[in-house]
Amino acid sequence: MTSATREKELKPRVEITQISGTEIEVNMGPHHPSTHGVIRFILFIDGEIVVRAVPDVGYLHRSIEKIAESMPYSFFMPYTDRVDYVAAINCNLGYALAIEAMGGLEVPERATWLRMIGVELNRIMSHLVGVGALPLDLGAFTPFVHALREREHMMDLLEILTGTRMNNNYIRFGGVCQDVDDEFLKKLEKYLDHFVLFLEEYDRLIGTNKIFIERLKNVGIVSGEKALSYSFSGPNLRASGIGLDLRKVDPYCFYNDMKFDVPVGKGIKGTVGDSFDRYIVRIEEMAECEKILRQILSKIKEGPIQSKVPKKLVLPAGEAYHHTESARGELGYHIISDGKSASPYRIKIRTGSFASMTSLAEIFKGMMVADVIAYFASLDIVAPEVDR
Amino acid sequence: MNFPAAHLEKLAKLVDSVYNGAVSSEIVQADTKIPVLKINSRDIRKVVELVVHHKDLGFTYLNTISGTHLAETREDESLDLKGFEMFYVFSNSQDFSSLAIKTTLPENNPEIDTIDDFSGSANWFEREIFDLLGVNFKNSQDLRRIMLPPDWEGHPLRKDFKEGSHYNGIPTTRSSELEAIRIE
Amino acid sequence: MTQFIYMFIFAVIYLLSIAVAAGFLTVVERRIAGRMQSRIGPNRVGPQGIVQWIADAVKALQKEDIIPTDAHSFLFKIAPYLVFMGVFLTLVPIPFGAYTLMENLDTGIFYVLAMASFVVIGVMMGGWASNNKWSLLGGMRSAAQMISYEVPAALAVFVVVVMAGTLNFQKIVFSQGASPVDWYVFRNPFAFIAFNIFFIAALAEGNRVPFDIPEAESELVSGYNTEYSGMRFLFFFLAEWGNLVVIGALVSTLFFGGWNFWFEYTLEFSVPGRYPIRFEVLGFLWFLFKVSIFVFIIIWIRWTLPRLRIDQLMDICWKYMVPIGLFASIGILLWMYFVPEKSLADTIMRYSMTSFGGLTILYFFYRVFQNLRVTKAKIYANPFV
Amino acid sequence: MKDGIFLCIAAVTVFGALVTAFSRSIINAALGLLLALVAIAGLYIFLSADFVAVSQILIYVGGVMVLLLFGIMLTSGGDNIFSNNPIMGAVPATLITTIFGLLGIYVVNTSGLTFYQGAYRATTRDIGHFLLREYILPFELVSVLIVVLIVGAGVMLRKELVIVRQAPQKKEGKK
Repeated sequence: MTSATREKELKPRVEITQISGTEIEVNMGPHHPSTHGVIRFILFIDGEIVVRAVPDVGYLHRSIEKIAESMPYSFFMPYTDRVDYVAAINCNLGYALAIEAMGGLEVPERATWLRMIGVELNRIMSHLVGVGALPLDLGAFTPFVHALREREHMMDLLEILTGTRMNNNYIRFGGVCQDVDDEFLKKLEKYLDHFVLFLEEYDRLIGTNKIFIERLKNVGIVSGEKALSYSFSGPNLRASGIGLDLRKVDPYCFYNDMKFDVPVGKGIKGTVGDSFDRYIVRIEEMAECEKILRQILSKIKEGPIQSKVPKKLVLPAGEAYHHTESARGELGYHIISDGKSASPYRIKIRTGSFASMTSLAEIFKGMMVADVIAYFASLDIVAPEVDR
Repeated sequence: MNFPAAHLEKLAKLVDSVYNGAVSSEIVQADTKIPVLKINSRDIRKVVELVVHHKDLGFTYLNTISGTHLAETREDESLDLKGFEMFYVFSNSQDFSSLAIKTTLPENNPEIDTIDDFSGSANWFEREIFDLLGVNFKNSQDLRRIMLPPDWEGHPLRKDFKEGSHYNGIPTTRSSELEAIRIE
Repeated sequence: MTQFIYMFIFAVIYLLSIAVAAGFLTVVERRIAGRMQSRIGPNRVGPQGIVQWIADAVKALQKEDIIPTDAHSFLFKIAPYLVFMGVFLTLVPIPFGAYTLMENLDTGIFYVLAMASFVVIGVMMGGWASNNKWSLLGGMRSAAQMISYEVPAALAVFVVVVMAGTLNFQKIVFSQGASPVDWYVFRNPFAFIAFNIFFIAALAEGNRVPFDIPEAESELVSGYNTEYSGMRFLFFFLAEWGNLVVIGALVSTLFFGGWNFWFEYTLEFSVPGRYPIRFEVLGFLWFLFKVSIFVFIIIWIRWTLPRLRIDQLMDICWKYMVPIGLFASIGILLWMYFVPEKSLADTIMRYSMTSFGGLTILYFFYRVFQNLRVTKAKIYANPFV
Repeated sequence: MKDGIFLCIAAVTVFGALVTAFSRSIINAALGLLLALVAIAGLYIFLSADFVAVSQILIYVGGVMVLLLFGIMLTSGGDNIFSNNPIMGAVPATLITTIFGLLGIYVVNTSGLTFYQGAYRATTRDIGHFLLREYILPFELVSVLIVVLIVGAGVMLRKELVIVRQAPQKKEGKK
């Protein structure tokens, strides 16, 4: 693309809005097909162009952080599933690691491997929903169903691993809730052989589609600087060209030993940090997850899955901020213990979706209504994670 | 990421040299794994400006802002006052090493300067704290409730929060009381 | 008077059969969509679910007819009928066989283009009268889109009209032959261009993917029919699927030889009795076959492609399709002038175009099967567990 | 039978025209106009002018009415715009109706035009013949006129754009 045409494409469309000068207020949400849950935008549009946008969240606020203060530490584990139900084990892991760090609990080696299997499988599932819902919001229904079909297979695998399909509640302090046999590992390997083919096919089906590319390239550009300023994390931050992955820069579990790349948005179709980059980063990240899973399969060994943990867990007084790489970015648990009671004094959950939401009001400005959908879908936001 | 010890010393020196002892700051390598910079609440903007804009530090990435209501005296002597504790987590955009800034606010009329001009996301984090804890951020560009409806009364994450029996005519409690589960 | 009654009865039969066809198409579309999405689709009502549409219709009839409080109730009520009328009036001059048509209108294709404007009016009214901003946006988008795409559609039709020398559908059909060599689409490159333009423009006028932005369900909730329920919604629905038949029939009539089968025709083909009934039946089935191929392609596109943005849609229309359409319409004039029919150049072009088209389709199937061979997912329950 | 249908269509035409003239709601007036235009197409068919009838629908319903409705529906609250003084328009309306009526009677009486009485006969071929052979010059002149119109509209729109851009932006209008 020549620089002149690129400049033309990148020019904001706001200028045109001054023709009529009248704007109408439309309510996108809380019940709208493309807000992925109960999120609401108040859009002030002039024709098709958004002049001003006010994101409104909180429709799914369950005050999980308040609930946590009234129950023992271990009782809160199922609630973490509900923070991000698409990548539940990721949320389990962040919470368990924070508590284990505070209480100095040991985790057996096999339990960590199993945790990593669960987390990476769940990350693939979550990204499948993300890249599946993106074409759905652009009007193509079929890719969504294909992505969900693969997710179903993985749910079957997770059912063997954890006993449930969603909201797994798999991880315990100092271990995991149940072990698996070698049969499962073989099935997982067999599935990964298939998944590589599927991923390649899916990307060929969607990522090379001219309309899909045109709808996403140069839409909702978030530069690296902007992304840092909006506290983007996870795939959204990496799509903006900043290769920060907490599994690399602040390794937990056995991610130190894993060999994997951190995919970064390169702007292959448009500008770095546009919506297409966010799509392609997720696709590449799924391939990386597959690599990690194979390495885990080659390294996992027999052993205990649960260490000794006191039934009534009272953590020493103090606080911890522990963050892990969830499917939607940095998942941080800020936990304060008063050292006396068996329940946390305060838990603050920092989620990737909430941080991604902070960019909406500014990025939406000057977009067309259809681009609003495309940008929002490319962020892959899960509403309960925003509201908690 | 564990904050390198060399960095820590440099940070302590910096804070001292820039503010010449005016800021009541101390650096604690707490059990949070990340260093905590304890400061006086009225210096928040100065310190944030330092850690964000100083060329040796460059903590431009705001991870989160957390807040806690400390209602009763606790065993740990560092947490012994009543009031609100603000907890800012910043990260370096290069190596993602983190730094926490901690400050305390009085229990009645908690107020602190906003830092929403340092980060695009700070406003939302502050709004959440304002909504759930009732901490007032001075000079904020847009301080509204975020999670709860605008006509909600009270701030639920305060320890002394009592839920009203009705909200807009809708009862907030069930008729048959569910027994609270406790492990003793 | 008796003639009037006959006309009335025939019109009712026609309307009903088209409504049945539209209803049946909803099931077909859902089954095809199901197959494309690795699921089953409706298969409970009747064998393989073929009468699902009756169940749907009965359900829709039982629904409450809700008119929003602040809606302009009169406009709100008549809008679906206008849309329905606009689609079904276009079927009047389209020949399904030598006799199987309502009226052999002399204005033919011109009439079809005119009747599409009722759809525009109806959609706009429905969108505006609902008193819903999403509906209004949908109605306006729809009007802008349909008006714009009428231009390339008319240009493409112009190419055919020039070649046939008439607007009359029967004469257009008759001037083509039964074999692909005689179809207009393979006569010369300009007609081939015109076919592509017409097909795309027809998709856009029918609000089908990738041009379904007036009812973009992920942006505008459901566009102009958001507030409709029950019977009135059904009318929009029927119009949409009736439009599938219209598009398929128009394309196959204008470019693919219509009902022309490999039989000898006399010049008085339109006079009843001169034409054996088996010819009529075969021609009708042949025409239905062509229509169903195009209907399938439209459904296939719908379940494959994402939709465009409104500015991209307008770009495609005004920056690409209209200039290309103008090029084709000027080109066809020159072609008609310099290459007389049945000359050597004309024959060579016909055969080479036909073989080109055939090879394209073969290559397409080759590609599809090659890709399928590599990555076809095994479809059986729980393959990995 | 035929007369009955003709009378129905004529009545609808008159009704639509009356609604257009006397309705106080602008949207109803537009609808009346739509009705009248469609009914006039019906009258053309009675005059055995099928091509003109179809053109009437294509141009007036598909083009003019759509633009009219566009204008009405996009301006805020199209339903609430009422003409405040119906008597204001009565004088010019009477004048115009009288003049055109007299003109019509005069033309019909003097030109020797008669209503076509015979069976329906297709007119498309004749129209094409006349337009492209005998009246080719006026036909081409009209196309030149249309090109001028299109270019002029483009030029005017450009000017409008520039002017409005410089003007201060108005605040949000009434909802």
